[in-house]
Amino acid sequence: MNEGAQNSGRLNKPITLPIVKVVDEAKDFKSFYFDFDLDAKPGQFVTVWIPGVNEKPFAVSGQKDGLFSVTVSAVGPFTNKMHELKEGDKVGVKGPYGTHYKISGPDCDGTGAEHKNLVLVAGGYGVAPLVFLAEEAVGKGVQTTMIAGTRTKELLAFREKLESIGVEYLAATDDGSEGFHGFVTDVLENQISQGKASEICACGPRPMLERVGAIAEKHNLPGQFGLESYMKCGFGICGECAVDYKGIHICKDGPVFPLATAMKIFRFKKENDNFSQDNTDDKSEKEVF
Amino acid sequence: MNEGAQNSGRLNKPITLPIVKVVDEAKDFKSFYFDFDLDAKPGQFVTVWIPGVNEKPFAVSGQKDGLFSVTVSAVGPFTNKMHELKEGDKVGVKGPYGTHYKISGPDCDGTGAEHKNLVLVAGGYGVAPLVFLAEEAVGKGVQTTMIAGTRTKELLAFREKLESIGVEYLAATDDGSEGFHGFVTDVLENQISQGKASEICACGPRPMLERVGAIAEKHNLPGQFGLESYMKCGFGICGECAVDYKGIHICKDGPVFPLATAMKIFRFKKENDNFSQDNTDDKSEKEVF
Amino acid sequence: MPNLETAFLNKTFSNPTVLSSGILGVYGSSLVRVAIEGAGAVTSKSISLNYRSGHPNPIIVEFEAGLINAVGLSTHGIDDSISEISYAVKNSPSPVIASVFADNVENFALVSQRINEANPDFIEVNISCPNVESEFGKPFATDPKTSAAVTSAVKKVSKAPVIVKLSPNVPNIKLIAKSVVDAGADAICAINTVGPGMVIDIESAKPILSNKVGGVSGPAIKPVAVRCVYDIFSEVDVPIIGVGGVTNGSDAIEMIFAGATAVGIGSAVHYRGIGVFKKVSKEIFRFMDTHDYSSIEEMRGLAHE
Amino acid sequence: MPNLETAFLNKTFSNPTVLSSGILGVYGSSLVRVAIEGAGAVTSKSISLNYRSGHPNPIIVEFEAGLINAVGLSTHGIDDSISEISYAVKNSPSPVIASVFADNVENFALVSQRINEANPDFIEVNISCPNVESEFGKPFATDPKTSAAVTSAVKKVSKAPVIVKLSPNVPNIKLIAKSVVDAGADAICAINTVGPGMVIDIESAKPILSNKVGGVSGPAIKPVAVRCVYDIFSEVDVPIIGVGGVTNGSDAIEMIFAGATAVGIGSAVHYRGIGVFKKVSKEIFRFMDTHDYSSIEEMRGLAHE
Ligand SMILES: Cc1cc2nc3c(=O)[nH]c(=O)nc-3n(C[C@H](O)[C@H](O)[C@H](O)COP(=O)(O)OP(=O)(O)OC[C@H]3O[C@@H](n4cnc5c(N)ncnc54)[C@H](O)[C@@H]3O)c2cc1C
Ligand SMILES: Cc1cc2nc3c(=O)[nH]c(=O)nc-3n(C[C@H](O)[C@H](O)[C@H](O)COP(=O)(O)OP(=O)(O)OC[C@H]3O[C@@H](n4cnc5c(N)ncnc54)[C@H](O)[C@@H]3O)c2cc1C
Ligand SMILES: Cc1cc2nc3c(=O)[nH]c(=O)nc-3n(C[C@H](O)[C@H](O)[C@H](O)COP(=O)(O)O)c2cc1C
Ligand SMILES: Cc1cc2nc3c(=O)[nH]c(=O)nc-3n(C[C@H](O)[C@H](O)[C@H](O)COP(=O)(O)O)c2cc1C
Ligand code: FES
Ligand code: FES
Repeated sequence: MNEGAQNSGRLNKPITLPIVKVVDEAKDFKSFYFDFDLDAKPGQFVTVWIPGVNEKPFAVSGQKDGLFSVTVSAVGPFTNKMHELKEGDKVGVKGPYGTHYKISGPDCDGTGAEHKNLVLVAGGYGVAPLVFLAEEAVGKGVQTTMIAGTRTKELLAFREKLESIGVEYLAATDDGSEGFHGFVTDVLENQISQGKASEICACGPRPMLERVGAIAEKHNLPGQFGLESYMKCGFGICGECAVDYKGIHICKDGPVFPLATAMKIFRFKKENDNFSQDNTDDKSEKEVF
Repeated sequence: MNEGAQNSGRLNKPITLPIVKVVDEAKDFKSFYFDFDLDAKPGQFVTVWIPGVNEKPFAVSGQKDGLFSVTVSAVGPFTNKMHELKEGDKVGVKGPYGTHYKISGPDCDGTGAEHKNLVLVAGGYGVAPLVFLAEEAVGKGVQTTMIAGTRTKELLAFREKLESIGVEYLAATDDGSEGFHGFVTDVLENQISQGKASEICACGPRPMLERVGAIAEKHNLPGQFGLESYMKCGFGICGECAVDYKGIHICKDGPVFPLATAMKIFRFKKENDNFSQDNTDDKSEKEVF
Repeated sequence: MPNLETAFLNKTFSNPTVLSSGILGVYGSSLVRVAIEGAGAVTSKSISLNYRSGHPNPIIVEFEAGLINAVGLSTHGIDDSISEISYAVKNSPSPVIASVFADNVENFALVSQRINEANPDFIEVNISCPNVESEFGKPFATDPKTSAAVTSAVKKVSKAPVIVKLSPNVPNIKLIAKSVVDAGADAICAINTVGPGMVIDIESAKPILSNKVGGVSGPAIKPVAVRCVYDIFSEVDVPIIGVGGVTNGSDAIEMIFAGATAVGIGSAVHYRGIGVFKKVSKEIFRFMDTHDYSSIEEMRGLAHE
Repeated sequence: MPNLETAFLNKTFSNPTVLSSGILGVYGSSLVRVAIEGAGAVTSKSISLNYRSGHPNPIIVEFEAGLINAVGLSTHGIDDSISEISYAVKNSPSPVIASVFADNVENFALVSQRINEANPDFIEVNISCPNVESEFGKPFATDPKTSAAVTSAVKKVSKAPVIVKLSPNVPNIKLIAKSVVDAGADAICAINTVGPGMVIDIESAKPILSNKVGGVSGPAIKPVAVRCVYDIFSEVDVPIIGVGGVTNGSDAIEMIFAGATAVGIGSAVHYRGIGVFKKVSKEIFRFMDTHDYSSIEEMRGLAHE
């Protein structure tokens, strides 16, 4: 849990940006591109404000040549409204916010061992930040596999883009309409058993993340997990996004956590917990001056 | 008239400083030293705040080795109160404010002609900024003469200090108790007639400045004049220190003005003036976009 | 090409910026200078019948987000003031607004009557000085009835159109706006300073202002000013001079979108110098140019749609 | 060696910093974290009887000099809130203040009664939310009578000492302070947010907050907060939690000199992170050390001398 850092110079006030491109990635799943030098890292998010409607968080799904994108699944009032927007329409953007996935090149420590096989596990729109991450990983020469799961074929996205940059793309659908018939976790276990996984980065629905986490723990693999939570302010002040017994705030302490922290969050049952019995390493002592 | 510049980073809020040294310079005339790196230029002023009493402007009279000083003549409630202060007492200081005397070394333009004979003309406590200026001028290798006038001998100050750094010191007293029996203007005329004046910097009571200005004009000598005015804010916002038909504010456009501007200010008779007839060179035209 | 001209009652300002009362407006010569330097209109420091010395120094202190002042309505008295305003009216290229204040309704009428002699383009009635209490025991601008009483008294005698300057320090500024417009106000100026506030020097453990407290101005108060202008615009149908924390073109646009016809600038003279009027005008012009607005009129009140 | 311990009614805070209501205080776990990170006491977000969804986003926007929020008093309802407060009370190393609010006097009593179940160290009565009107048609805190009525209703049922939180948006805060103390308030917290204010996005010409207006906090309001604390200290004789724009040790000292017993911190969590409590405590300590103050007590109210 990192101590909330000082906020950066930019005001937490939306910057209005026109949408410069809209791309259909899959059924009810669209990317919106903005002409703005965002300086985000994979896993970080922005908030998108549609005046008169609402403001919601979305992962940055790509950043290149002075453009950045978010990729939005239409699931409710706000995201449906977003899907109605066209090139030239303007929205307010704040961010980038939050922690990010940290990867380094394969030879960064001289051993050649790190990130030999980076496996990205995506559920639903969780693929968005992982596409951005895949591009960064490939750029650093890391061999990367994307395991993407959705209910059905039409919801799968980014296969072409990922394959074109050399990412191995493995799909899993609930109905078997494409790729593996079953869960991403089955594909993951298979990769691991073939020795083709040295680290896992995952993003998707909570139940999927919990199962992926359990697998990573079992095989003693390092992992980084992108979590979600209901958010209001998005920058660490309102307290709405706290998730666990330690008062971790997803918007600022997250959304990306290392495996160990993520597992603690998953296992947290507030009712049965007694904070004073906690003895994890990051417990600060109250200092009296 | 320079367009009001943007204000510097420091807040216009007094910084509390202890007095580190008090020096008697003459009768009812004391220097107060502060341990603070002020970065003032000769002619600029600070405001001194005594909590519960008042806040008043004073020229910086010296700045060296991380100390600066103001030299205060006891003339009324505030300055009398200041004279009661001892080493260790604290006052609030704001500044430095305003314009300053501009001098350059004798050979700065390669002709050796500039400031060959700088003559400083001081009346009363007007000597304060000129002592600071003398130190700077001497440091730049300019041959410098101080003509200091007061009512009587006991009011003369800084002779030793100035002579020790090589400044020629000429006193003039109303009662003839020391130096020339008469006005500084007589001494000045004498210097000029001897060819020992290439530029005049003056500070003192308004009538003295007016006469010095007339002499400078007559002999076509460049001059810089330190003016005073009743001040409230001290940094160009309240409008109390405006002196002339152009809305010049002494605190920000001054207190140091070139001869030509000073003479305009001296000659200004508001009742008889009609702005629309003014055609000085620095009149801006109203622009419409 | 965007046009910055701003119709304000019976006059046209060359641009929407207005020098606010109490900033550099003590002498006619300063008012003229500010007009020449680009203000669309200039307002004098508030004038009263009698000489008032104001508070001892310090009368202004800066804090992280603005200024606090308790100049204490120092004025030179009505005769001097008339000659200063006359000088400004004769020489200023922009309209001149004479600001007046008094300690009771009758004196408001008297000072307004006298100021006619100077022929100002407008009279601005300062009922909102945070440090002056009315004969009824609270600042005029906090009560709809006293606000209305002052307004109609001034309206009765003034030859110039009457602008009433409101305080933000009231539970419901709409009520006050309505009461002064019903009483005859031709326009509203909003807002005067917020608070009051206090700054304590932690070295001496003393309030810095000699008056201890003073009105807050500058960037700190901009959101309150914008909200007040928005509220007033939604309530009454007279032109508004929006004042409070305007420092750059964006701030001015915010005010205009909230409903301001013209935009007052005070503290920003400190932040950006006396050239701030020209600078803000240029910034407004540039915004209009890139956003396809052709007139100030067209932008007014857009945030209400 | 300076001692930062601060006696506040029947408790002793390890240092004078207090997490203000509405900042990170929705869940018990956050309150505990802030206490561990160094706050001398922590205050929950204001709790009401029934679930309230609050306003849609954006609910907070930053401007040059502070924050504006209209969270809209979203709460999870009394049962959930009781369990969160209980968790905090059990696990927090620092005293826990439960903040409550309601839409009428009776409900203030009911929510206060229920919150007893969680055993908070103090109850803070938020009568000053700028966006909630009382049954009498204006915010409770703007009227001495309603303020008193709420105070005595809560005082009657609360097992914990009662802190009443006041609004700065009143003509005379001394009146309100006196009325709540006469009605039994054990302490006062001042101030809640200033305004309200509005920020307009000039690209879309729309107010940014979904609620259009929101309360102003942060550096912008510090002078108003200091003045309010100064006024209250001069009027009544109960401990004061001074809140508003405190970002560093100097600000905290200013509050204490004005008369605060403890110092609330809200928006500065944004500017300096959750470690702000420890940082401000260290800065206070350093000031005391270099200025020969040995206790907070000794510094309180010094600006009044
Ligand atoms: C850090 C983060 C990154 C995200 N990245 C993406 C992304 O890249 N692409 C994408 O399509 N979606 C993303 N989301 C989720 C997205 O914010 C929600 O889908 C959106 O808010 C739904 O709004 P709605 O009005 O359309 O639907 P609603 O009817 O409001 O909600 C639909 C679902 O979204 C959840 N939800 C609603 N509001 C929020 C909120 N403020 N924060 C989190 N969840 C919420 C609800 O619990 C519900 O399950 C992300 C969320 C977070 C917290
Ligand atoms: C730019 C500037 C630099 C100055 N430098 C010095 C200096 O180096 N040494 C020094 O002894 N004095 C200096 N003064 C003058 C000094 O500010 C006044 O002597 C002082 O304010 C008098 O205050 P008092 O209460 O003691 O007397 P008062 O009774 O207030 O006044 C005595 C005389 O000083 C004049 N005066 C009063 N207040 C002010 C004011 N705010 N500004 C200007 N004049 C005022 C009065 O008109 C009167 O003639 C300077 C003034 C200015 C404007
Ligand atoms: C130093 C100073 C003096 C002021 N004097 C007056 C005054 O005499 N009459 C008045 O109506 N307003 C006065 N005001 C208020 C301003 O006109 C303006 O309403 C306020 O400062 C907000 O605008 P700003 O944020 O642009 O400064 C004064 C403000 C300052 C800073
Ligand atoms: C996001 C936010 C939410 C707030 N919610 C509450 C609340 O629920 N109850 C309350 O009494 N005050 C609330 N406040 C007011 C603060 O407790 C505090 O009084 C105010 O912000 C001034 O302090 P600051 O400048 O340190 O932020 C809230 C403030 C903010 C910024
Ligand atoms: S969303 Fe407000 S603290 Fe995280
Ligand atoms: S003293 Fe205020 S403008 Fe010069």
